[in-house]
Amino acid sequence: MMISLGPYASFIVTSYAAAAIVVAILIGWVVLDYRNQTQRLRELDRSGVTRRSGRSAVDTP
Amino acid sequence: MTLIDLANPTRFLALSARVLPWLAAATVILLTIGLYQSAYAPDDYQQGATVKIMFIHVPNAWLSMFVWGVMSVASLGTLVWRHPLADVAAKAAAPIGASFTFLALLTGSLWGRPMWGTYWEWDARLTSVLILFLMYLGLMALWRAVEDPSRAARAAAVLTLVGAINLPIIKFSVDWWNTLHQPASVMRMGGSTLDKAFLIPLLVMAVAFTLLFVTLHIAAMRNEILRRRVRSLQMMQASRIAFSSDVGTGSRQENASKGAA
Amino acid sequence: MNGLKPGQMQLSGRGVICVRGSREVFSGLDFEAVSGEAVAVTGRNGSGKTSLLRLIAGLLIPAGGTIVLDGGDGDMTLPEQCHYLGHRDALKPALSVAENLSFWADFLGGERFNVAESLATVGLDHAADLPAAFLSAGQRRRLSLARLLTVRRPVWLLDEPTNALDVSGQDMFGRLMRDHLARGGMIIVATHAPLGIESRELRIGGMV
Amino acid sequence: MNGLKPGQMQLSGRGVICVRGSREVFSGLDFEAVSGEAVAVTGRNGSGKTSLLRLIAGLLIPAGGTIVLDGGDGDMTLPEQCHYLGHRDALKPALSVAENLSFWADFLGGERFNVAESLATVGLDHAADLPAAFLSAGQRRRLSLARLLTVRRPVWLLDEPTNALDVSGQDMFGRLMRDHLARGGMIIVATHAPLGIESRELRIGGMV
Amino acid sequence: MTALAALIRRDIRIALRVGGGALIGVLFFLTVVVLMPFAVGPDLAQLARLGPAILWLGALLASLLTLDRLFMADHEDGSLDLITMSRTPLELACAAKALAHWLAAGLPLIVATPVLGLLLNLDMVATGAVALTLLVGTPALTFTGMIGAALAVTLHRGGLLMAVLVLPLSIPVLIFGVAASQAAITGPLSFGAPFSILCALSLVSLVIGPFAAAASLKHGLD
Amino acid sequence: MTALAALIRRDIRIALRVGGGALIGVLFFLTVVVLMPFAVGPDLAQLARLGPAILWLGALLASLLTLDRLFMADHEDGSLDLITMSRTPLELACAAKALAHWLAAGLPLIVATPVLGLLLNLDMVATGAVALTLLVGTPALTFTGMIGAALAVTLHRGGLLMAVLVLPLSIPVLIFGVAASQAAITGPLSFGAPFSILCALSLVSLVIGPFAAAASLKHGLD
Ligand code: HEM
Ligand SMILES: Nc1ncnc2c1ncn2[C@@H]1O[C@H](COP(=O)(O)OP(=O)(O)OP(=O)(O)O)[C@@H](O)[C@H]1O
Ligand SMILES: Nc1ncnc2c1ncn2[C@@H]1O[C@H](COP(=O)(O)OP(=O)(O)OP(=O)(O)O)[C@@H](O)[C@H]1O
Ligand SMILES: [Mg+2]
Ligand SMILES: [Mg+2]
Repeated sequence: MMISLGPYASFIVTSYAAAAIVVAILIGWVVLDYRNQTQRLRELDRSGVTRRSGRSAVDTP
Repeated sequence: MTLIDLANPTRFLALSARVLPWLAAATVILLTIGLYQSAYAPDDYQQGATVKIMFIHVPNAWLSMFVWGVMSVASLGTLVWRHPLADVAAKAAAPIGASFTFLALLTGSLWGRPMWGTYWEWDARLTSVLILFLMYLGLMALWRAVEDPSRAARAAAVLTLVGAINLPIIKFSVDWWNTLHQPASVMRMGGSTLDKAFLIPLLVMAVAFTLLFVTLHIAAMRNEILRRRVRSLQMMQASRIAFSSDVGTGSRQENASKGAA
Repeated sequence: MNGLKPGQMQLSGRGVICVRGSREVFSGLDFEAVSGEAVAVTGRNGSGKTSLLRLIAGLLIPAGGTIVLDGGDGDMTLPEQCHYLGHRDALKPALSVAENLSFWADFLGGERFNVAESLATVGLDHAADLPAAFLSAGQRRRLSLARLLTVRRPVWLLDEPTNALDVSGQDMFGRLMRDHLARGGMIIVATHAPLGIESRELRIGGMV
Repeated sequence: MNGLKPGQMQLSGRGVICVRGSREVFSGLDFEAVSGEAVAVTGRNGSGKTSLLRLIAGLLIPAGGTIVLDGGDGDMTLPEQCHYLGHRDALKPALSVAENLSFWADFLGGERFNVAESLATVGLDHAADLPAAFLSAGQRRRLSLARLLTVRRPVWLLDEPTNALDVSGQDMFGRLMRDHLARGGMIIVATHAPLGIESRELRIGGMV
Repeated sequence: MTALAALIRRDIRIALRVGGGALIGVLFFLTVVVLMPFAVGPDLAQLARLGPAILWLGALLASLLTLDRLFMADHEDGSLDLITMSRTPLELACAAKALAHWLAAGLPLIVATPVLGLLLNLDMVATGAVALTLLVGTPALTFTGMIGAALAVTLHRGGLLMAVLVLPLSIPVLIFGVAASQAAITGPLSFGAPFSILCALSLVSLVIGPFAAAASLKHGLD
Repeated sequence: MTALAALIRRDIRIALRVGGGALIGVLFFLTVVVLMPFAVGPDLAQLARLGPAILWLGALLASLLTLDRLFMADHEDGSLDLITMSRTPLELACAAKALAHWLAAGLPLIVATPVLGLLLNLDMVATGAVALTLLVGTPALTFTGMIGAALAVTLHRGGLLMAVLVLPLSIPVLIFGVAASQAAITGPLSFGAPFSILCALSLVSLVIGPFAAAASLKHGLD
């Protein structure tokens, strides 16, 4: 069913849409950044740079 | 910093991997409920349907201040206790806080147009929020501009604490100066004056957004820890220093965990 | 107190770790120095000599370990009992030689300090009224040496102090150091050149 | 041409007068240097060694007298044929070691210049990617020595180049200078310390 | 005490010699004031209305332009190391430096205000009001700007980054400074309210500035 | 050519690292724009009228705040000695440095203008006009400012003195920049006339700036 938004529908829709977009960007940033960093860690690991403790650099799930 | 960063952040990584799915699930559920409730909330007799903007505007406005508060606590952690996770927390929070502040500003202006007849007015509440936004951006710029994270952390911490003075100004600006913006009706002395029909969805949305913040924050902290790990590995690679000599490792570990305690 | 004779002081570091720019410079460093003794810190370029002096002066914070001064003035922290002479001269080009020196004398708390006399000691009496901007490298160095005379402090931390000094300047500086040691002072000096005074060597071998 | 052999060069100053800050530093100074020769400029602090080097480099204008280079590249002025290594390092802290060096290589016109190799020569290969802000005093000095290798220039003007260098650094630098002289270069070096290469002394005794 | 007095004396002396003396400060102020009509148009009535704002902007600008070197020079020549090591608490030393800066750079501006007021077509009362607000408000600019100056040292950064970090902090000072002056000139609104807020801001910054600056310097040790 | 390219590349790199990148420039501009309404009062219509002036003042400010270090840093670390000695004519080297400065500090401002126009309530045409005048005019600010920067090195003075020297030179640029933008917005007056004067000013400064700066540096040898 449609919710009636009155004469200022565009303002309300824009607000909700903006919030959705910004939140989506935040989620995207967090996810991509995670991929990026784990990727770089794996590359460093492969090139033989490890932390002093001798463990693998990638010990995250 | 190398080891100090690795000592208890490692535990944090393990922990975050466990709690993140649950947090994300809870956020989605609450957000769904909140959105549903706000969709079917009645129109306000004065504001009509535009009152629906409130369910976005107010949680974001609250969070914009809350996040700065979180950052201030983290800054104390950096300066006073030199806690290794503190600057990670502060750095990770800034972009999220800036986003919420941006949303508060945007939805506020969108609400202002029908209500006050203008998108923007230079009054105390609006201005102090704008200053908050600028300070978020300034902090982010500072973090980006300085490569050495521990150096940036301490400077950012000082600045964050100084900026915290802005929080009471935002909160009480409506009381101190008579502004366009309406005074507090939910969080005020002597109980809320808001009708239940609006109050409940508002609170649900507020909790949902807070959960969203916590989720994003933990995820961003995890990324930040990984980024620092990458950096210190790259530094080692760059300087090709054999970090193999184990002299002093023991005391360093000890020191690190002491710092964490 | 640690079996020190009265008036005797001992500076000691235990397991000192130095981290700069997220790289470990040295770790587990032990050292000590007592009154009347000069310790020459030596090591390759980048081994951490300057860093060690700055750690003692409180200008860097150790990532681990402790540095303490026993037998000093209990009211004062270790840095407050040190004179630090670094690579940089702490001179203001716009002020005259005498103004520069008397500022430090006032700021560091040297009462009844005779500016003209100390300038004569370091061989700058003829230049007292010149702006410091007019000084040559060696003259600048001499002026900062004069700072060591403004107020008596037991510990001198000197970072390559003889750089830019000519032969007579090095002699003069040798005399200053010997006087200081004779009065029960203590000198920690990072250097690559022979010092001209008797000293114990502390070799550090941090990163290159 | 002054009876110089082909490929032979001669730098000569006649009656050079130097005035700084309206005070005369030295006057009537005569000197010369030929290819393959190192001239050590010595003198007390403030006698005008640095000033002399800067006069030759065209960074000061003589109040009298002439300085000419015979037998050099006729297309170029004297300063353009000099490498000048002063007290200051001409390094940008924000750039990495390699970036600093390759900037000077590009700017000074060194084609086919191998940055990594020169860094290895001066013992900084391990630090190539570090920001120059992270370097110790001696490492900075080594990096500026590497600048001498970017492009071949016949005249090296060095102002206390061994300051802050450790023993191995001084050896390395001695080798660099010997190579340069062997290839027909010329070195004018102001110094208080022994140089480690054979040199002719030019003593100046200007004002104190 | 002698230590702080010596620091203040030295800093003022350097400022007067290097900055070219108080005259340069006034000249700068004058230039800004002369510049503004070109930017905003030469309408006299409007100029008078904007007068206090222009004077305040000039003061803000002067502090931005000179403050970023407040600690940088001492850092670069190593003086800051010795100041940090000394018995004088760093907070007090910071406050002394800021005070010296204000005396050398801020005070001349205030003294010059009456002359500039003439140029901007302000009447006596208005000029007096602006001078008074500047007297009370410029210390706040200096003492908040000091935080940025200390950060500049810590971060090895200067220029625009500093301005970006400091400007938001000085916005409130500017608002109330201009508001108080405007109130004195046109206002049905009272002069007292914004003026007392301005005083409060100044007092707060007098306390917070030195502490924040000292904290930033201490934690930025390297 | 490689020498100049290397110089430009290096200076841009340093500016981006030390100044914190182009983003900081934009952020600074934003802060200035936010600041102005406080100073001149929040009247939206008046703001829109003052819009171009505010944007121009922001650009002027940004150039003042960053330019004084243009040669100072190179002077202090001795790079300037080597640049003076090199085969590259000093005039060209100066021009290259100014160009690098403009690319790193000026260009981002122009790119950001549209966003700021929104805040100042400017319409599309007005924003476009301001951006265009800034594009043409900011090089003039940089290249005249360069003269002041060179004098600052020669005189061992910075800060306000340099501002006092530079500001009068930049007044004409400011006048015609604002005039052209105003003309495009309100004007019965034509956009073309002031705009072409602005172009001429820029061209002149492109020629005069490097020569004056190089002359000042050469004569200031010490
Ligand atoms: C850009 C413009 C705006 C900004 C920056 C802004 C900012 C804020 C902030 C910071 C809060 C939280 C304050 C607190 O917890 O005390 C808030 C709350 C609120 N705002 Fe806005 N606002 C804006 C526009 C508006 C408009 C136009 C309206 C409606 C006419 C509005 C209605 C509200 C309401 C109802 C609250 C909740 C107050 C309470 O119950 O505590 N805001 N706003
Ligand atoms: N910038 C200057 N302005 C005015 N006078 C100067 C300047 N620099 C040096 N002088 C004066 O010129 C004289 C020579 O200085 P110069 O730096 O050439 O000496 P130097 O032989 O290199 O000394 P040092 O062994 O200390 O390096 C000194 O007496 C000094 O006071
Ligand atoms: N500000 C800094 N930030 C990060 N790392 C630094 C910094 N200063 C020095 N380092 C690093 O720390 C190490 C030790 O530097 P330090 O200056 O203590 O050496 P040093 O023994 O004094 O050398 P020198 O003989 O060249 O003076 C060096 O490898 C250097 O790369
Ligand atoms: Mg050293
Ligand atoms: Mg010299």
